[in-house]
Amino acid sequence: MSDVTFEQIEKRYAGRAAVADLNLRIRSGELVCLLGPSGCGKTTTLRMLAGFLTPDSGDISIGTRSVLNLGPEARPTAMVFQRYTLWPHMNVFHNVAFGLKLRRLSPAFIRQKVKDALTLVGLPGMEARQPSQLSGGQQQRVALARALVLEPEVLLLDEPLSSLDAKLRVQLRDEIRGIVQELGITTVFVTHDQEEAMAVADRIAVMHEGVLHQVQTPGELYDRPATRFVADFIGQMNFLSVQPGTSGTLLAGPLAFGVPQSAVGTEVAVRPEDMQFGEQGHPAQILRVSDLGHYREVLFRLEGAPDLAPMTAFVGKSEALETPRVRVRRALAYAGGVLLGDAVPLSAQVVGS
Amino acid sequence: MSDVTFEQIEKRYAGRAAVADLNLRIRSGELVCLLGPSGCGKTTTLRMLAGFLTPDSGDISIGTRSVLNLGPEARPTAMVFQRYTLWPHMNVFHNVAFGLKLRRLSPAFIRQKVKDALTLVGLPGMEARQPSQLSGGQQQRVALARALVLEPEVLLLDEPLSSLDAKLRVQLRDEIRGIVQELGITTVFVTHDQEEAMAVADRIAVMHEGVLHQVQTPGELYDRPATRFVADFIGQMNFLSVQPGTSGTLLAGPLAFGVPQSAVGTEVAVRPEDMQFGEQGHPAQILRVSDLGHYREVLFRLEGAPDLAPMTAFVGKSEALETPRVRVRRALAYAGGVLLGDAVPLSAQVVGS
Amino acid sequence: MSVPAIPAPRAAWFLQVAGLRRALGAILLLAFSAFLLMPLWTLLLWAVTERWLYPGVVPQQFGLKWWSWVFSNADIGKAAFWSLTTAPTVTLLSALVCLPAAYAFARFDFPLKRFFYVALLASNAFPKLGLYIAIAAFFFRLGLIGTFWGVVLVQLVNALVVMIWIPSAAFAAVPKELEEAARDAGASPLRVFFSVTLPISMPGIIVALILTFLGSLDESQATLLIGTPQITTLPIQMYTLVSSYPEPVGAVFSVLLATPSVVLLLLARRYLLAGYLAAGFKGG
Amino acid sequence: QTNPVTLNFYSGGDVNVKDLWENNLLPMYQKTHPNVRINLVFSSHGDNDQATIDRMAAAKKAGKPSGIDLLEGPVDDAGTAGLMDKLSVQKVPLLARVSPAVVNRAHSYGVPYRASSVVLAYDSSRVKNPPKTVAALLDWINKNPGQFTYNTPDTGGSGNAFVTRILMGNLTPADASFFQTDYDAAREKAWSKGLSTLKTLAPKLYQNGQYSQNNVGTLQLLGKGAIQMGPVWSDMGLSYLKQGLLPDNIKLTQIDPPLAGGAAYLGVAADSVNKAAAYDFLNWLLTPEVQSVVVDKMNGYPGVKLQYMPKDVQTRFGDIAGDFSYGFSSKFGSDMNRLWYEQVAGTAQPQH
Amino acid sequence: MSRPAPRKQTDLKPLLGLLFLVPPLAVLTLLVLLPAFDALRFSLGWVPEDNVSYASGLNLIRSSQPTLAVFGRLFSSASFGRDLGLTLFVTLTSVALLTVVSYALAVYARFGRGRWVGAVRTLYLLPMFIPGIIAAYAITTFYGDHGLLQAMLERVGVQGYHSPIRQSWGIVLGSVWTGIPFAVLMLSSGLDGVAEEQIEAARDAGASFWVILWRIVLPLNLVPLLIVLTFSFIGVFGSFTIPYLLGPAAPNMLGVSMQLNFGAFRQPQVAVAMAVFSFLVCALVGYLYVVATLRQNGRRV
Ligand SMILES: Nc1ncnc2c1ncn2[C@@H]1O[C@H](COP(=O)(O)OP(=O)(O)OP(=O)(O)O)[C@@H](O)[C@H]1O
Ligand SMILES: Nc1ncnc2c1ncn2[C@@H]1O[C@H](COP(=O)(O)OP(=O)(O)OP(=O)(O)O)[C@@H](O)[C@H]1O
Ligand SMILES: [Mg+2]
Ligand SMILES: [Mg+2]
Repeated sequence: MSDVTFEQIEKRYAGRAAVADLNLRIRSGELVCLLGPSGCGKTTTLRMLAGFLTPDSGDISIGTRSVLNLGPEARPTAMVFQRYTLWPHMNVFHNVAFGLKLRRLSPAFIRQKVKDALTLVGLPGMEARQPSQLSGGQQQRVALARALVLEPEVLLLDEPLSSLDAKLRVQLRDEIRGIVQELGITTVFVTHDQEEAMAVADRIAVMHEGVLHQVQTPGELYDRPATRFVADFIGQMNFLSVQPGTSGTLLAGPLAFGVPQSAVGTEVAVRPEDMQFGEQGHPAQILRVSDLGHYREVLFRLEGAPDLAPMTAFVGKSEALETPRVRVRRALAYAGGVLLGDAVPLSAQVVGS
Repeated sequence: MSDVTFEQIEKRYAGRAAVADLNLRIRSGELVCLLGPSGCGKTTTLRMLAGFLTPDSGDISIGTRSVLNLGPEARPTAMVFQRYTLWPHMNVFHNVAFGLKLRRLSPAFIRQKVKDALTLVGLPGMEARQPSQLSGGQQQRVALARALVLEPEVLLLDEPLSSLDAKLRVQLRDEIRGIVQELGITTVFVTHDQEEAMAVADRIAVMHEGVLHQVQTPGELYDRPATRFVADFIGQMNFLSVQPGTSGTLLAGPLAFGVPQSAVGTEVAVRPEDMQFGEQGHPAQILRVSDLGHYREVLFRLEGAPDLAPMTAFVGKSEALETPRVRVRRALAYAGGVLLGDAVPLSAQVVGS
Repeated sequence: MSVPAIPAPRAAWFLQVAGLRRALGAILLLAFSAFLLMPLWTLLLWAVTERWLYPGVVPQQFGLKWWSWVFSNADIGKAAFWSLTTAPTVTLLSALVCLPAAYAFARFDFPLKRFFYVALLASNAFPKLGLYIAIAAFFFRLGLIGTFWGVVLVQLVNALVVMIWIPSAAFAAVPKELEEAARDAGASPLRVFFSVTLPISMPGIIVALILTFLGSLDESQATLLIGTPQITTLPIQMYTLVSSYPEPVGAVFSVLLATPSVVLLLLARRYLLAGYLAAGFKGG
Repeated sequence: QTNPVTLNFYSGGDVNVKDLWENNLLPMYQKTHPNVRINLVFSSHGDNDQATIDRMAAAKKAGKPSGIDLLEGPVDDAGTAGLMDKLSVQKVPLLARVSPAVVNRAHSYGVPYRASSVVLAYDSSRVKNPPKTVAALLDWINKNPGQFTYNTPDTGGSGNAFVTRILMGNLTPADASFFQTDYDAAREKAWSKGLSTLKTLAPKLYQNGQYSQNNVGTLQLLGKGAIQMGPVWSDMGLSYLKQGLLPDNIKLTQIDPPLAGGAAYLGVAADSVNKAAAYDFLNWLLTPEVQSVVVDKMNGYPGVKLQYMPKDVQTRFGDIAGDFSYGFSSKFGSDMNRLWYEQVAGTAQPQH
Repeated sequence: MSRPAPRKQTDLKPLLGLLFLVPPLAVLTLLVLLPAFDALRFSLGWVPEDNVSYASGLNLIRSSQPTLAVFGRLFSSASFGRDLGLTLFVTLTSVALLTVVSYALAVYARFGRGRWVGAVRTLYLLPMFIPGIIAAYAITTFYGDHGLLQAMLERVGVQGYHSPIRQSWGIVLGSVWTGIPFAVLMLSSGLDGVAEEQIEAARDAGASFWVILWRIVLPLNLVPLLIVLTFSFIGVFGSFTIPYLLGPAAPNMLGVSMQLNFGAFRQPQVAVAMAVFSFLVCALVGYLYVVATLRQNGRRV
């Protein structure tokens, strides 16, 4: 019902595309994160949906009707910004009530609605506070209440947490996710923090330089990144430059992989947790071990492979590192920046001889 | 030789202690992180060491001599700041050469030193650039070079990476660690990002509201947090409120723990990765699973324990969650905010009956 | 590589040095205060003086005789009336004329924007007397000489720069997000301006209003040419008094005339210190 | 009586003139003439004289009434421009009591209702024998450096009169009358000797060449004891003495030939529609009672000849009222100002 | 599926912007451009007969073609040379003194510590709220001949005080006194933009107070400084009240001289020519300001 559809949207600034040929469908009630490095076009996309920017071409619709001809005040969207979220000259009540008052509702009704909204975001009874008397997290909660009180069909969040402390960020993102799911509002959440995106999103849309690379659930995105950029951007990834071996195999030093097809410049990508230390595998030389709490990050080199760059492995705290031998559990192959398919780790002996 | 010692340092602002009774010894060549939430006194501590602030009482020494009577220009320290790191009206060369020129060294010598320093931070040949032509990460590198070129005995870094992108932050922190270790400079690194601290520090000093809670290596800090605050702040932690059971045991719903001694308000703390899902243990009800890439975060409740708040577990991607039964692998007991000791998980049946 | 690691501890940063330097600072500070305040102090003394002959450091005879003299003789009532009607009118009118333009400069892009912005500066550089003479001839034809509106209009010239530049910087400093949030909540652009933009930029506008008001209150050259004899404002009265009566009269009148301004200063201090003035001039 | 009329009366001068009108003459007139309302528009120092004339001229050109009935000030200039009504004994009978020379000076465009002259004020405790002639005055100044000054000629009549007197000292009587009424820039060469006299005088003045800035400035310097002698308006000097603003030891005297003075003229605008009432008002001004008030309040000279004044007035003015001479015509006056600035004040002065 | 064509948004903003600009531009045209143009024409020999203040002047130069004769007369007059000399002397000294004093105050207000800072911050605003005439009058009563200062000096046995009032230094004194608030406010806000970190980094590198001031603070604060220099220059150059009340009888600053020529000398054409000349000088200096802000905006991007 409140599906959001971008069709061939393009927006250019001074000739350079900030968003190019964007096709994206967000289902009613879904929470989609727009994720990508700074300048990739996330905010531009969001602001086109909100109505602050007009696309150069393409169409945007909410539900079944195009919203392109509507101004921001007429669209069923509400936005929460990264900075400058509250009007500093109004107290919390007036901030939240502003939109309601424009609709000429009765004062008693407005009071009740504001009260409900503040309760929803965990700030009951804060009506009389000035924004300057609130912490950053509380300000963002009020901003959320201000957006929700208008009962929008689509909620837009532009890096709402990025100015907050780490602990608070985690807490608030869980709350936002809870509220949004409870209300069933279609939500677009912009962030450049992949952990945040993975924690809150139903699906993540990864953008890079104006181009949408992949839209997927967090798990699938991590497991099968569609492009090399996504693979690199989401989580950590070891990229091994490989040489073609015999019979369709690829060789990276002592490691060998089987791929369906291959091309020039093919790379093999291995997640750090897929580098398995144990009794079997190739001898490795450990360069550094960082204890990151519930796991350790191990920087190592494969012995007898001076051309291979150092690689990273995630190792549980209980696993032993005394006999540093490494086996690859799972790998992917990329060519021309695009996923080719699985790279099946082969026993090096089999191939190498 | 360049040990840094804080002895009973205290600094008050308007009657409130920003730093209270600080005793800390940093060994020569060591990299210590000051870690803590915003406002805990990290910057204040660092600036007292640099000489920009004078403590109200106590003593600070570098090597064997007290530096309290020296101005910042006379202390063998060099500082890198979070923001506004470079002088915008000077190019890279003049930024780095500034301190050398004040020492009236020969131009040729200065040129050489600047060149070496820029090479060290990975920016060879960038002398002629203006700061505005550099990316944020490059600017911080130049700032580092500017600090290092004076060959300080102690290097002070105040959240040098917090204005950078996530990827860049990881990369630069590794580089900084490498350079500092290579030069063997005693380093104090301020951050509020615990992951960053764990990745770079030899030891971490955790502060809270002006008080130093614990100084330890990252691993030990994670494994045996000395206070409840540290336990909560470093990594994620489940706190279970417990009831005293028979014969010195503590009960949290169906879970039982053995502790050396106990007190009113004792809590048991369990790391999420110490919540083990498997065939054995207590039945659990899974509330939410977030796929965070190389592991999953599971929010669950123990069945038959309505009083216990939902708990978090980290579960590997390969582990199955079909038969949700939970066992606690390892736990700690805190009372009055301070570590009591290990809480040994007991088989509930043994105790409960 | 080894530097002769000579720390260069010569002088320390500001005031954090020996008592000598601090004393020097104190003396300079006192000198500055005396430079600013002593003339005003002298004036205050003269205002309550009946007799003060030369070598005296304080008046020989205090008294308030001249206050009643000034109130009963000089045309204070009339001058105060004209001052207190022209100055607010000039201020309000200039706000009406200039604020939309200030907003346009802050928020819109239009052809020749920079040119117009700088043209305002140029208007400030033409010597005022030259303009007034020509304006007087022009007003003469329009019958504006010696009228209230003539005085108001001619003073408008002086308000243009301040009333456009400073508010323009204040408008520009309002984050776009705050305006967009209001649009988002359903407000029309006009509503956004009055509910969000204007209140938030108010401190900057207040600075501009104050400067315009003070400028108008201080104006004498134009009023002399355009307004007198029908419209005499306080500064013109002051010229008369200073050149016609003994010192105490001018002093009494000065105190009367400066008091409202100084009250204004105390009220407006924090706005002035907040940097809006400079923001306006740097906005170009 | 007839219909009530309103006379718009444009006047200008020092504040004492304003006080005279507002506090004395107008209330007095109003008492006896309830049907005539006089609307006074006053500009201090006559700053607006030119503007007023401009306004009348523009009105005349446009064929509209200027709204001005009575004008006190440069009636002569205005009259020359055809803006004033020429007066006569038929229109204002008491004009007969005024010295014809005085009436002629304004070409009959105004009634001289009061007069005053510039005199020399001096500190009698230190100056025992005040100079009686111009030459003696110059001699005294040179012998007592720093004890004399005068105000710049554009800022007040007293300094102006002193400058005029020095310049006139080198003119023939025929020239003098030409300079009083006409204008010809070419004849200003005759001033050069006087200007150089003034220039050589400068270093001997107060503070090696400081001029006071207006009539009051000289009085204030005298009052403070900073100078011993200076030219002042007789009326101002007398009223300052009366109010105790000048110490008693300051005395006034006139030199020979006298310093310039003048009458204040009040005329009727050519386009006034209330001429009858205006004439009546002018005539009233010349009555002995009114003239006594003028003399009393302003310490001015009467407009009518002294013989028509009460005895006590005649004795009071015995010493200084003997005579006064006239200044230059207004155009010559402007040029005199300019040349004084260029050649006297503008020359290099000793700076400390 | 037919998609509604995106609304061809004819952007109204440029139009609206120009519309908003109409009122001040009208004021500018009527009250500045036209009069200035009038004045310019008059100074070039075109005498408008319907302008009585112009046409009734003495020694008018009338010409049907534009002529520089008026300027020729102006420049060849000895008094103009002296006036210009005084004007330049006063303007340059005032601006220099004003800058030094204001910079010292701004630095103190920005970096000073202690309870006096607040007092100074209010104090330097004071002259902004004192009308110029009163300021001049107050300065005269204190610094003038036989004023309070002289009395005080004599009390402590210092003889031979020469008052600057009614000398060229009197104008400088008055200009500095009245110019301080604007200059300090401007410089202060510039200094507020210099981050503590940038100064601390320099201290850390071993720089002394003066080195920091000269090598860090000053260069970072260049644009506000230029603004102060240009605006003070324009302000003092064309000032009237202060030089009229505090300056010598002659020579005069151009502002006063204009007034004299227009009033006491009845030389409106000369007065207007002076106005045109002053404008050219000030416009030249104003050009500096424009260049400075342009450069700054260039750097900001
Ligand atoms: N008003 C504008 N004028 C010109 N270019 C613009 C404008 N707004 C954005 N851009 C450019 O468009 C691109 C996308 O910008 P956008 O703000 O959408 O990035 P983003 O993904 O939100 O980045 P961030 O994470 O930094 O907020 C960037 O290259 C940016 O420089
Ligand atoms: N100049 C000051 N005046 C008053 N209080 C101050 C001042 N500087 C710091 N404080 C207070 O001292 C405490 C410690 O501040 P500090 O800057 O050391 O915190 P921090 O740990 O560096 O925090 P952050 O992570 O936000 O930089 C805070 O409560 C702060 O408000
Ligand atoms: Mg963005
Ligand atoms: Mg800090």
